[in-house]
Amino acid sequence: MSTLFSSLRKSFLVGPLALVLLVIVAGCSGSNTGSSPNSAASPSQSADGGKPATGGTFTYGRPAAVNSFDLHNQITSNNAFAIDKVFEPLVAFDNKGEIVDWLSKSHNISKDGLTYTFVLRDGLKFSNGTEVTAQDAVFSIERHLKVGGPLAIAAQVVSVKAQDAKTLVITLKEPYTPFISELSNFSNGIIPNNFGGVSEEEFLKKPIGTGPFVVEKWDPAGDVTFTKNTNYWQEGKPYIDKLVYKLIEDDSQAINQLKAGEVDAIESLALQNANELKAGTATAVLTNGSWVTEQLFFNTLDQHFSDVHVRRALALAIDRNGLTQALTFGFAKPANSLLPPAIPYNTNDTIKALNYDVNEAKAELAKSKFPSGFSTKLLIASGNSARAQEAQIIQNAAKSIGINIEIETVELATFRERFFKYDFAAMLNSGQADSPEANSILAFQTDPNGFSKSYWTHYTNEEVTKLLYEGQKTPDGESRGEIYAKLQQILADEVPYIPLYFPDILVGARSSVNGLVVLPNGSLRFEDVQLKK
Amino acid sequence: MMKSNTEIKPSVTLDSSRRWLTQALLRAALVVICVVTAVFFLIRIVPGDPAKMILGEYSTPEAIASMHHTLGLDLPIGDQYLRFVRNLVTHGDTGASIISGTSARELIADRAPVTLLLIVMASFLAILLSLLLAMLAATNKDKLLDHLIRIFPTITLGMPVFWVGLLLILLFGVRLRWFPVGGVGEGWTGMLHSLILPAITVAFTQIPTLVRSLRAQMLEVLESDFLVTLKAAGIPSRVILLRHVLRNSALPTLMLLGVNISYLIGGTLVVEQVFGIKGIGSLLFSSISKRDFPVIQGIALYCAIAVVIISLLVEMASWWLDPRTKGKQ
Amino acid sequence: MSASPILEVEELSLAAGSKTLVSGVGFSLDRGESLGLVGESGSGKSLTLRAILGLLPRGVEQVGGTIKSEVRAAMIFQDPRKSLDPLCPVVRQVEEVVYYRQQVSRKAARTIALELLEMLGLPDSLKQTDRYPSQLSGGQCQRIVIAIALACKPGILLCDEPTTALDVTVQQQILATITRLQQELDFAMVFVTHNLAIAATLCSKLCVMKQGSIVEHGDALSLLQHPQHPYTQMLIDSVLPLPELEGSASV
Amino acid sequence: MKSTLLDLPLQPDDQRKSTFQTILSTPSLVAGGIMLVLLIGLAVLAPVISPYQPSEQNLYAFLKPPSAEHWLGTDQLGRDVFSRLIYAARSDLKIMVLAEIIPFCTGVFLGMLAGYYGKWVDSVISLVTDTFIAFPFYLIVIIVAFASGAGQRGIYITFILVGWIVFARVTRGLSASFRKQEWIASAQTLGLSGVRIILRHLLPNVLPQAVVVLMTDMVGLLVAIVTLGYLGIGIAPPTPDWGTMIADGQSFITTAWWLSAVPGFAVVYTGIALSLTGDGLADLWRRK
Repeated sequence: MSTLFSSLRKSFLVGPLALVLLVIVAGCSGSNTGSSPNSAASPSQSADGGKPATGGTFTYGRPAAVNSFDLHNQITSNNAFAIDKVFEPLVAFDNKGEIVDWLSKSHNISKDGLTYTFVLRDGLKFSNGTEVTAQDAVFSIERHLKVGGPLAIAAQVVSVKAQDAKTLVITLKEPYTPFISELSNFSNGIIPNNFGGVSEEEFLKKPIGTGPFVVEKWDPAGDVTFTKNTNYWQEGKPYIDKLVYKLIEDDSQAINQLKAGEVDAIESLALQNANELKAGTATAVLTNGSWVTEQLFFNTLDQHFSDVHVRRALALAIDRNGLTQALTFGFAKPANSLLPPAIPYNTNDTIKALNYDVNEAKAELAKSKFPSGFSTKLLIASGNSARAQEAQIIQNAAKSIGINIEIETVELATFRERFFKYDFAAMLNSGQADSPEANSILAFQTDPNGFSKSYWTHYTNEEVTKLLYEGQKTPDGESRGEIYAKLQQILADEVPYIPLYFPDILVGARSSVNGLVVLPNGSLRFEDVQLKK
Repeated sequence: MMKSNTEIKPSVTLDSSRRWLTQALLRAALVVICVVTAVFFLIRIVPGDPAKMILGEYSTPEAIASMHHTLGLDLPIGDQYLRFVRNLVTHGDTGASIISGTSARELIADRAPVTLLLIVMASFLAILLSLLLAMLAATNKDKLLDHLIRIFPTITLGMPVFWVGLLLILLFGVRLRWFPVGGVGEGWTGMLHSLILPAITVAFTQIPTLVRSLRAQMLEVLESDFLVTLKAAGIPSRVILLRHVLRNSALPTLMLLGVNISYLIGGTLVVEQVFGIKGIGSLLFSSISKRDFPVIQGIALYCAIAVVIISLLVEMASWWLDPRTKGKQ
Repeated sequence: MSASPILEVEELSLAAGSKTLVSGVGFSLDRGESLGLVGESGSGKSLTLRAILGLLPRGVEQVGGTIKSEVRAAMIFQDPRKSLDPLCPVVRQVEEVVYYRQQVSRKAARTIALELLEMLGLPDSLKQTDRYPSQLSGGQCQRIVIAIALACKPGILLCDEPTTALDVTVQQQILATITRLQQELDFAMVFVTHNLAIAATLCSKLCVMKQGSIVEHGDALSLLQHPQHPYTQMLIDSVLPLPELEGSASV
Repeated sequence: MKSTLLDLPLQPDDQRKSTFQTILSTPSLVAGGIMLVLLIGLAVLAPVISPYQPSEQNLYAFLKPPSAEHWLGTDQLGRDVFSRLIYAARSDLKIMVLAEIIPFCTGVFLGMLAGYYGKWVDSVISLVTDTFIAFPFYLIVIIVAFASGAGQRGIYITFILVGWIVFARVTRGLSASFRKQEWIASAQTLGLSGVRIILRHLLPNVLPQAVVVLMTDMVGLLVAIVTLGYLGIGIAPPTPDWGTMIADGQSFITTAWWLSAVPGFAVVYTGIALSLTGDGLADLWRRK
């Protein structure tokens, strides 16, 4: 239960910000090291070997309404986590963040990293019963290329061709390693050729895809009701008949409704409420390692925070271990590097970060233009009590080295407008990857030419930019790792943002729910869900 | 033989009642004019430049100038006022939302039904519960029940309304599951069902004051001479209580509620937040944090005018219902 | 008339907490008879009436003695305006009492109520438009109160200073009405007043009360002519010139 | 309010003693007074009593249950709840009292003016009163508090704007009824000026009632301060405040209920103390 303002919650971690990850081309299939998701609390198949329990309606409480199913134009989690129930990509990531074949039976990436070949599964059908062909995939990817959108395909695609009814070939101009990961995103789901013969507008109102669920009733400002796709390619699944996305804007409301059994699971579970649900006999908490990094961002255009010594001093003054412990109740890891441990090439264990040392912090501040401290403001969004607490810890830490921070709390919408306009000195926010790819976060947070302008910090460093582009072209392997290690070290030294911790994905559910799969981007897979009667 | 009594002189003439009504209406109109003026100046009383508040500290002077223009702040103050009043009179509006461009009136009209329903339910519950409690206390004067009911306002006076709401949610929503813990249900029954807890919460803020004065009122009625007349005449006490005591106490309750309606509306705005109800309250909070001044002004204006009208109606109703006021004229 | 008295009060004692308000009051009343209870304010007259009525004010209790009564009692109060529900039209109030007391239909109750009002000389216009107490004069209100009392078909009428709050001319009219009604309906009456003159004109028997006890009682005429108690003498002295005037005027 | 009592018109010594006895025989006043003295004592002596600094964090000892070391446990940032509670009493009560001073004075004065002079003075003041009272209290509080930036300034501004109305209403009614009484008329015939009559004669007579209202009004103000804190637009952190303490503790209502329950009770306690004192004072003056 956080404060009253109803809007901010996990969607913030998962969606709007992390949002925009520029997708570019090249690569081979990922060598997903280092991802170590905690296993979910109860996503096991029915253990008794008997027939799985089927039927029933699953109600999922979510903080924001689904207002569009246009997979190529959407990015925020409120839509993404509904789109991925209806449309599915050729390859997908599993709950460990590993890329696996999904609609494709198999895929192959040529040695030069320029040709991608996918073979579709046999007997694959859309929810209306039509066979899925390679031509549908061609249409889907071409529309994405044409539309662009917030998750535009960044790889330089030369051609997309259907070699035969089941085989799709994509050719790139130059290698782009993150490509295969980015194809696993919801925005690369497969839709029927020519929207199945209806107009685009009509199609997006009644979308047809290969996903486990079909939209039955949809209020763009309220709830969505899905029914199960009887033509789903995973035999016998989904087990439930209906899935309802229920709009519950307020955190505490959501928790109360879960406790009261009015919903079966909730998407927005604040860290501080997790243990309460875990302790309850009727409720459980499902977790997974996330692709999210909670950070303190500086506006490098600000008179104080343009000084690297000020930023370093503050980083040294903050006890990240203590902060993580006090705020996250064991549902997070303290952060050293920008990349979360669930993302390949993270250097969280090896990086030399600025660790808590007040004396050193004071010494660092003494080197700056403001040796005797100053007063500034910290911008946070209302409605997220963990952030409010976090802000107080930072306020206290800053005070210990002579920096006076006034906490400015504004509503989520205002918060976003403010930082989009660089109208902040420092702010608390999080960055997130959309696919299991280092480039996903790094491009968003370090590219001064990208639309996010290094996550609105306006941080510009030529070497960082160079390393970023190099990493995109380098095939997976040690040399790519070295590039990203170097990049992360520069960021840790110059601190345009201080990574604070990596929060787990938390989903609150009724104990009666079985088979819920939590993905590291915060979405859920419902096809294995069974409701105990 | 006794002399026959002279005819009854009607103590209230059509003339005096018309005079009273004109006075009351005139007064209400004057207050409304003052309210409009106050709302107009609201944007100016608040420290700081509204344009700067909307655009942020890092905004350019050009942007601020253009925002001044949008808000009409570049005009002389007299013209601004005229413009404000003209817009209000012709469109019943305080301008378009700075954020969405929709007219403030429409935004408010969208959200008003739920809030109105909540206010009506809360008023109804407040009257019902306080009458009940006051009656129990007054008929059991100086007994344990009376003491308990009398302590109740003392304790609850210091209870913040959000706190009461939270307790009620925990008890009736989460534990007992009698009512939904928040939001607004579908259909009429769902809506009413989901608004019961919030209505009780709002009513709760009114009950202490109401019970306190109602109990005194009822004791006065219970100890009045006419009650002895009725009892002596052998009218069943049930009839006395329901028909005479209740009616005589209901009128002052209604008047008190009329005086308190302003507090009741204010409480409703806060309670809406606690229960996640998308009414005027949540519109107010979101408009405020977006510095959407036309909408804020609209909410303030409509709430205030509603208070003036309700007070007037209550005044008229009690004047109409209470023959004593007519006798005094 | 009847062999036994219709009201017998014996050794009545009333107290509020530890404070004795009325002690050892006793008298009896036959059918059609009138008794005057006279005394200064606070002497316990009204409380005695309330005790007979069975409606003691809150906090006052009967601590001794008995009240035996075979007939219904009804009461008329000091302040007629306060004795009526201000929010209930007067005819309705009379009608209500008739309805509950005489167990007749609503329609019959209304007819009876209107007859009563006519009997009491209230204006005919009430039949068309009902009025609230605040719209009537004090005397008119008192007539309504009497109507309510009569609607109970009382064997005894208890009058608690029914004229004190009224103008002198109206006082006369009300007293005349009560006298006339008593003759017509033949009820017994206990008349409480501080005015010995009024008591003497209305009642055949008198009791003089002081500080909660009866200090002297007896036949009205003999008591006036041969007062035994100095207090009675004092009361007589204070109104002496009046009896003749009143007497000649009323009979 | 103790001092107000003693400032009342002079009385001989033995009568003053009886005043003291009357106070003792008014149980609600005694109870309320003791509760208030305790509360104010804690608030004033907070720096002496509190075992810790209210904003001193210990990120490794958070959400500890009550113990000998931390009497009411620690909050999410490892701050001592007891210390915060009494420091919050200090800040909340200080604002409550300070925010009432100006409205009380202006309200009582304007009310007396309106009641004493009647006519157009009364009409103008009543019109202003009616205008302000038309705006729901929380609406104005929230708007002004938000617009003037979170913190104490908003509370002061709001209360200066609307707080005086209650007092003006009460004193206006009282003054109007006194005006018709003979002693005022006789003072007027003696040629005393209006202001003199108001201050010398009217004021001592309306003050008791106004003080009774002040007690109840302070409860309302405290609740408003706490509500603003809860909404996140009241007293800004790190200054402790009961409202923000309730809001912060709300997440742990099932695991560490005392976090939000204790400051909640503090508010209710203060409310009871003030309204008991108000009731008691009203009783006392009624009996005189």
